[in-house]
This record gives sequence, structure tokens and C-alpha cells, in this order.
Amino acid sequence: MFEISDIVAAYGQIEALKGVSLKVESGKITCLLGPNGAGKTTLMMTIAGILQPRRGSIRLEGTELTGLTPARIVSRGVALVPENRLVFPEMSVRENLLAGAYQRRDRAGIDADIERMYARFPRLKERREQMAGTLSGGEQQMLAVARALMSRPRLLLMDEPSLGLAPLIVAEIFDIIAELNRDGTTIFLVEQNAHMALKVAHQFFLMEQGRITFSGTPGQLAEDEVIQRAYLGTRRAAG
Amino acid sequence: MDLLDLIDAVQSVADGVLFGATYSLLGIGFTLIFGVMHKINLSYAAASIGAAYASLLVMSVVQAPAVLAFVAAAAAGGVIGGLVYLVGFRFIPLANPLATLMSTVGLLLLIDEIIVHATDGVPLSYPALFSDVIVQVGPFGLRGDLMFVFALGCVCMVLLLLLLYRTRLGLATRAVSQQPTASLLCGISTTRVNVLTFVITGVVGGIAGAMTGAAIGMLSPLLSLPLTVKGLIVTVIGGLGSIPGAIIAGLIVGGLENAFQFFRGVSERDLYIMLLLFAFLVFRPGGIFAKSSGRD
Amino acid sequence: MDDYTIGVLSNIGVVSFVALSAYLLLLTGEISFGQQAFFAIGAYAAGIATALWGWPLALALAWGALSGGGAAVLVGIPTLRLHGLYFSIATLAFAEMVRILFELFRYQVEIDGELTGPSGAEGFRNIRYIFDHNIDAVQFLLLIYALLAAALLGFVLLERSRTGVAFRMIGEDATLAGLQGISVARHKVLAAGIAGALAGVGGGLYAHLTTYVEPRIFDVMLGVHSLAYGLIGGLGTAFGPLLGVLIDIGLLESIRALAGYRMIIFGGIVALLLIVRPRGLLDERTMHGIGNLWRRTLLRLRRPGPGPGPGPGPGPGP
Amino acid sequence: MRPATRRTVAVLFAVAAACVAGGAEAQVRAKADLRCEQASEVLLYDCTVGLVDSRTNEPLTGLAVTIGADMPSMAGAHSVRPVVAAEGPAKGTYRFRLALEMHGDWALLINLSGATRDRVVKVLRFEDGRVGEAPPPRR
Repeated sequence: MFEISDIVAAYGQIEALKGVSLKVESGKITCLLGPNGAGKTTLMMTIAGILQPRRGSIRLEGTELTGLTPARIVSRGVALVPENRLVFPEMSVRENLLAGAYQRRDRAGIDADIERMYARFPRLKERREQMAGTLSGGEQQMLAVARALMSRPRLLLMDEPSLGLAPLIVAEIFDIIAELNRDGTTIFLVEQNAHMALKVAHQFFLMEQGRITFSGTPGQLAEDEVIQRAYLGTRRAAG
Repeated sequence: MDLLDLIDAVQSVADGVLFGATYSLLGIGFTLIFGVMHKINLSYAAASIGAAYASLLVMSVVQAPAVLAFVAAAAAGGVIGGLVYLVGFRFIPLANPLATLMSTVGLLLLIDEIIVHATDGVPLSYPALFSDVIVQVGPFGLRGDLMFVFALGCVCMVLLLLLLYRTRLGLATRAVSQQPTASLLCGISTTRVNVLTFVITGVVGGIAGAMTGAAIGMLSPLLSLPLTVKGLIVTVIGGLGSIPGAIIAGLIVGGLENAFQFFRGVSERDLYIMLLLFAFLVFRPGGIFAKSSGRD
Repeated sequence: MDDYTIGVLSNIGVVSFVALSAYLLLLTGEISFGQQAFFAIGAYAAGIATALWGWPLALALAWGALSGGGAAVLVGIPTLRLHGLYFSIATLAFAEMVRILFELFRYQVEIDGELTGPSGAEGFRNIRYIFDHNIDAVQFLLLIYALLAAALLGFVLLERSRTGVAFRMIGEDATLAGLQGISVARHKVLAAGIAGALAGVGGGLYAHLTTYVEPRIFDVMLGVHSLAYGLIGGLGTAFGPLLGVLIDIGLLESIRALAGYRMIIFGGIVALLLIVRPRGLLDERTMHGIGNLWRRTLLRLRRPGPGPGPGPGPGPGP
Repeated sequence: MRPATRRTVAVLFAVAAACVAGGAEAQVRAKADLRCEQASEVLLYDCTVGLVDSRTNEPLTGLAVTIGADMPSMAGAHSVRPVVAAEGPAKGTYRFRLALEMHGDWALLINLSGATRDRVVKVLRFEDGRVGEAPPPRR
């Protein structure tokens, strides 16, 4: 169980998160929806320890994560696939993966995991010696996911994995998300693409202006009229 | 120009290229710190000279072969590098570009002045290695001390490249310089990488300082400003953040410096070097290896 | 006042011009390590004008300002596209070029049976205007401070003008300022020109104060110091750089016990002060606080009502 | 206007007038011959300066002579508090003792006042045990 309670985070005077609480169940895919500027990325960065919250607590299986350095949080089993992927452009695919395993010391285990990633993402294997900056957007997204997985996370955070990708690639990414989840990884993702998320997620939260305004199952989400209009809107009406 | 002049000119340029290894090392130091922190450490050359002075202090206490001076300078450079980070960067708001630039200027003055006070401003002689060796290659004579400096510089560069491209620390350093946020997400501590970068560049700088002392035969606090300027030139011409660029640019600047000196005299030499720097900044700010969109 | 005090005060006044020059560029967001070049150009130009051409001092100082400002505009145009570090290094390169050029510059004329004029690295001696015209040290000191006061007045007016606001906006965010319809290029060249002219006047005064200049005086150290003055003193007001000069030359230089350790202390102050006050002692926030206090005091003075006035508001934070 | 202000303004006008007027009569120019040698301690130097009229080579006697010192490479910094020279036994010679802060090139500003007002600048290199002409700076 991953639990966030009453997190307040601010940039200077502006409160981006105004007391966010939510629970992510182990073994499930949980999706956070919300418009731009709602504070979703801020929440992700706060969980990962890049931003420090003003108050509140973040616990993974009962262990407190707030106040820890990002490195500690990674070693506690939380990895974030950041928005816009942020691969290391001048490093090879292989080196990117090695960087993902920076907190680990087991040489043999790391090598085995790299092979496992190559098996799961054959495209990365083809390009393992290529500079990450030269990969396509979809390939970079896969690399970012694989890099995060290299730390063997119990909880995988993903910030807008479909951002800026072609629909075909987005479908592929969501297949991978479902697959990872089947293999036992808990996933908490931020998404704007509610249609894709509806297909895989087990639980939904909606965030608006720094607050959680809705929580429920995909069924409840699809029935909520307000949400329908805002996030599923015309497309659903058309389809 | 007759043949003898030509031979002299080539000889002079060759000497310059050999000495240019010092500039390369300094350029690498500037460029590495810039790569990791996106800051220029203006106290770097002063710290390097300071480390060379510290090695003289060690040599005056311990009776040891001259090679030890280089080891001592490297060690002192590492310590000073760490201190520079602590005073000039650790607690300074990094978002303010003025602040760190000026704090390193403050440290430059500080280090310079400590040297001046410790030595009353008198230049001290520095042990040269192989200064009596001259290798004749056809009409050219290669000075032993310069060749030693060059060889040492090359060894340092190779070790540094191995460190950067073959070790875990090197991976972390490159990661931080390319994508600081992602590095944090990978569990890399940027503070630790920053400190280690300062220590490592300090070691390199200490060696460069000792090399300068050995090649010129003496140390003076007056060296630190020109070396700072040379280091900046090499860094800019090589392209900020580019290590191969810094290596090549160091050798080029070393060679050009002597060429200008040979043809135009010592007083005009630096004028052309500065003109070169200025031209690079205005027309090619990304350095020699810049991609087409090399501007920041 | 003894000669020493007059000398120190004169130095403070003259160096303030370079400090103001660097400060003006800091306002537009650029760090220049090269203002000493325009100081040098002003010094040589004004010195040549009086010593070799027999010009009156006022004209020579104006000529120094013109030369400094003109040179600054000429360098300002190619370096316009450069920002941040690149600009700083370019100014450094330019200043070093100027210094070396003065080391090569020879222009001597026989005056009163003696060769007078710049003579390369040996410098330019016998800028004898103050002796020939019987201007004593105190009079010259007054001249320096009168011009400095005029420069400060100019700054006060500038900061209230549209141009001054434009400078600060460009300093905050050049792109945003450009979007607001401010011609960034024109304002930057203008700022560079004014800064160059200020340094030029300072240089002219310096040359006539010491009667002797040489290229070494104008090395990077001077530029670095003039930058540091603004940063120590504060970027909130033109009095900031003056405070910086006062602290360095006035306080550190004049306290005998610190003799020789001044640069160490100065370097240390620069490094450490920036931790606490990254924009100097008199930064924008402090100036705002002082401004408020001042306005409140004025208000209270203007309306001396009966009974207790409004309680003392919270003072400005330190 | 307060008297002090009025005086200031008056002086400023005088200075300004002098500035504009230009071309005053040529004055006596001094030529100096300066010799220094290290005294008993490090950084302490005893110097003798011989002053003559540059045109007539007549010794200049009875002047008040003060000497300031400055390091050209660090303008304004390291300036030494001016010392007063005492007239020596030989005609037109003055002696003084300098306490410098560091070795290196120093510009000595020899200020004359009294019958002749002038300043002669001499750049000398002070080293441990040796004082000589400063060679042109080189980097």
C-alpha cells in the first residue's frame, strides 16, 4: 500500500498542492487525471523527493518517504518515469540503463536485468550502442521506462507516458504498462489521455487546482457526467 | 623566410604544442565543472598554482625526488578543489548566475593573496624534470622537460577519459551534466558528484600547476591571471563542456601562442590570442566542434 | 585633511566611476569583466588631450567620455548576441586586447624639451595639467565628487525614466522585455555606451589625478573589483557600488592593522557575503524597505496631527 | 545657501574656469634621480632622491617632498601611506625610508611642494636584497 496524506507543496508563495491525500493499492494500476496546471507533475516530483513538501506524509508499505533524498527513495523501491522522458542524450542506451541501476551494486544482477530489458524491449537491444538522444520519441519513452525498471521498483510512477507520441506508439506503451503490472509492479501514472487510461487502470483519481476532487473505479469514472464532459467528452459522444 | 627561419618557426610551434598540454588540462578542468554545474569556476587556475606552491612547501619539508612534487601538487589540488566547492558553491544560491561567478572571483583573489603573503611575492624556482635532455629529431631538438610535461598531460587525459567513460563515478558525472533531474531520479546524488568533480578537477589542476612550474622553471602568483584567461580561451574555443574540444584547443592555443610570438614578438602574442577568442565568441560561440546550433 | 586622506578619497571617487559603469551593465543583466578597458581609453584619451594637444581639462574629460562611450558602442554591437558567460568572457577578451594595444601604443611629442606621451609598456607620464594650472589636491577632489554627484543624479533620474525601467526589465528577462515591445538591442547598446562613457570620465579623472598611467593598471583585476563593488554594495541602487568601493578602499585600505591583508579580506567578503546576500547589501528589497520608511517618515512630518500619530509600523527587514 | 556649500560652489567655479582657460605658463619641471637599497629588514628600503630642474639642471632645494607608492598591477590596492622625505646633506637630495608590503614593481610617486609643485613617477622593481629598474612587464 502506498499512501499520500495531506501533502502541501509550494513554489514560493504559490501553493501547487493544497493538501493531497490518496491511496494506491499494491499490485494495481492507479491513474491520476487532471487538467494542465492541476499539480500532477508537482505531486510526482514530490513523491520522488525532487521537491520537498511543506507538510504531509508519503508512506510506502508503512515506511515514511518524506524528507528522504531522491537516492534513498529510489533504493526504497520507488522509481519515476519523468514527464518528457528525460533520457541522457549523450549516453548510449546501455549506459542509460546502467544509470538507472545506479543504486544497485550487484554487477551480475544488473547485467541480467539489462538482458531482461532487451528481451522486453527488442528495439532497445537493436540500438544499445546508439546515443539516446538519437532515438525516436517512442524509443526514448521505452528507454525511460526500462531505465526506471532497472532499479527494481516496487512502485513505478509514470508522468504522462503518452505525451507527444503517435497513437500507435501510445497503444504499445499502454500494453507494456499492463504487462508490467501483470508481472507484479504497482503502477501509479499521471495521464491526460483518459481513454487509454480507462483501458488499463483499476482505480482513478481526479486532481484539480491542487486538490483531489474525485476518486473511483473506471466504471464510476465513466458514469460521472462532469468528468465525461471534461475528459471523455466529445469523443465518447461521437463514439 | 629562409630554411633556418622555417626550422626555428616549426621548432617554436612544436615547443608550444608540447606546453599546450598544460592548457588542455586547465581547459578540461573548466569544462568539466561547467558540464556538471553549468558554472564557471574562475578560481580554478589560481587554485592550480596554489597547489603547485603547496607542493613546494611539501618538498621543502621532505627530502624527496622531484617527481614527488607532482604527486604532492595533485593531492593539494584535490584538497583545494574540495575547499573551493565548500566555500564558493555549496551554500551559494545556484540559481543566481552572478553569485557563484563572483564567489569564485573572490576565491581567486583570496588564493592569489595568500600566495603573495606566504612568499612576499617573490617567484620561487620549481624543480624541472629531464631539463638536461634534448632529443634530436632531424634539425629539431625536443626539450626533455617539455616532453615530460606533454607526456604527463597525455597520461592525465587518458586516465581522466577512462574515469569518465569506464567507471560508475564517470557515468554519474556524465549523467548529472546531461540531465540533472533524471540523474536524481536514478538515485545519483548530484551534491556528491559535484564535490567529486571539484576534487578531481582540483587534482588535474594541481598537476597542471606543477607542469607549468616545471616548464617555466618557476612559480609566481602573477601566473594565475594569465592562466585563468588561457583556461577560459581553451574552454571557449573547445566548446563549453566538451572534453575532446578542450584537449585539441589547448594544444592549438599552445602552438599558436608560440607561432605568434615567433613571428610577431612577445608583446603582440597575447593580442592575437585574445583576438582569436573574441572572434570565436562572436562568430562561433559553440567552439570548434560545435553543431550548427551551438548557441546556448 | 592630510594628503593621505585626500588621496584615498580621490581614489574612492575615481574608482566609483568604473564601479558604476559595471553596475549599469549588471542592471541589464550582463556581467562585464571589461569595464576597465573604457577606463583605460578614457584615461589615455583625456591625458593625450591635455598633455599633448593642450586642451582644457573640461574638454579633455568630455573627450575621454566620448572615446570610452564610442568604444563601448563599437564592442557592444558585435557582442550584442552574446549572453551570460559568453558575454563576460568576450568583454574580458576585449579588455585584454585594449590593454595589450596600449602596451604597443607609442605617441610621443616633444613638449618643453621633453618627450611626452604614451610610450608603450613604460606608460604615459607627465600628464601635468594640475601642476601647470595650479589645481591643488582638494580642488581636484571636489571636481571628482562634483562629477560623481552629477553621475549619481543621472542614475537617479535614469532609474525613474522609461529607459531605466526598460534596462531593469531586460535584466530580469530579456525575452519577456522584447515581447513587451522594448527594443532589447537598442537598449543594450545604449547601456553599454553610457557605461563606457562613465568609465571614460573616471579614466580621464584618474589620469589627471595620478599624472601617470600605464597599461598594467588596467588589467583584469580592476575590472573584477569594479564588478565586485556592485555585488557587495548591492544591486538595488546606484549607491550600492559606491558603498562597495567605500568598504573596500575606504575601510579595508585605510585601516592600518589590515595593511596587506585587504585583498584576502575582500576576497573572503565577496565569497561569503554572497551566501547571505546574493544581490549585495543594498539589494532591491532593502531599498524598497528604505523607500517605504522614508515615505512614511515624510508623511508623518507633513501631517503633524495632535495626539499620538499612527503607531510605528514594522521596520524594514535587514 | 550655507557658507560651506557656497565655498564649494565657488571652488568648483574656479576649477571649471581654470579648466576652460587652459594654457597657463609652463612651470619648473623636476627631474629625479632615485636610488634605493634594502635596509636592515626585509621589505624595508632606504632611498635617496636627487631633484634637479629639468632644464637648467639646478638642484631643487628647500622643497617639501612626500613619497607615495602604488603597485601598478593592483591599482589603488597595496598603496603605502605616503612618507615625508628629509633633505639630505648634498644639495637637492632628499632621503626617506619605505616600508613596502610585498616585493615586485612599485610606482613611486614623488610629490614636490613649496617653491615648485610637481610629481615625478619612478617605477622600480623591489626584490629581496636588490632594487633595480623595472623591466617592461611581460607575461
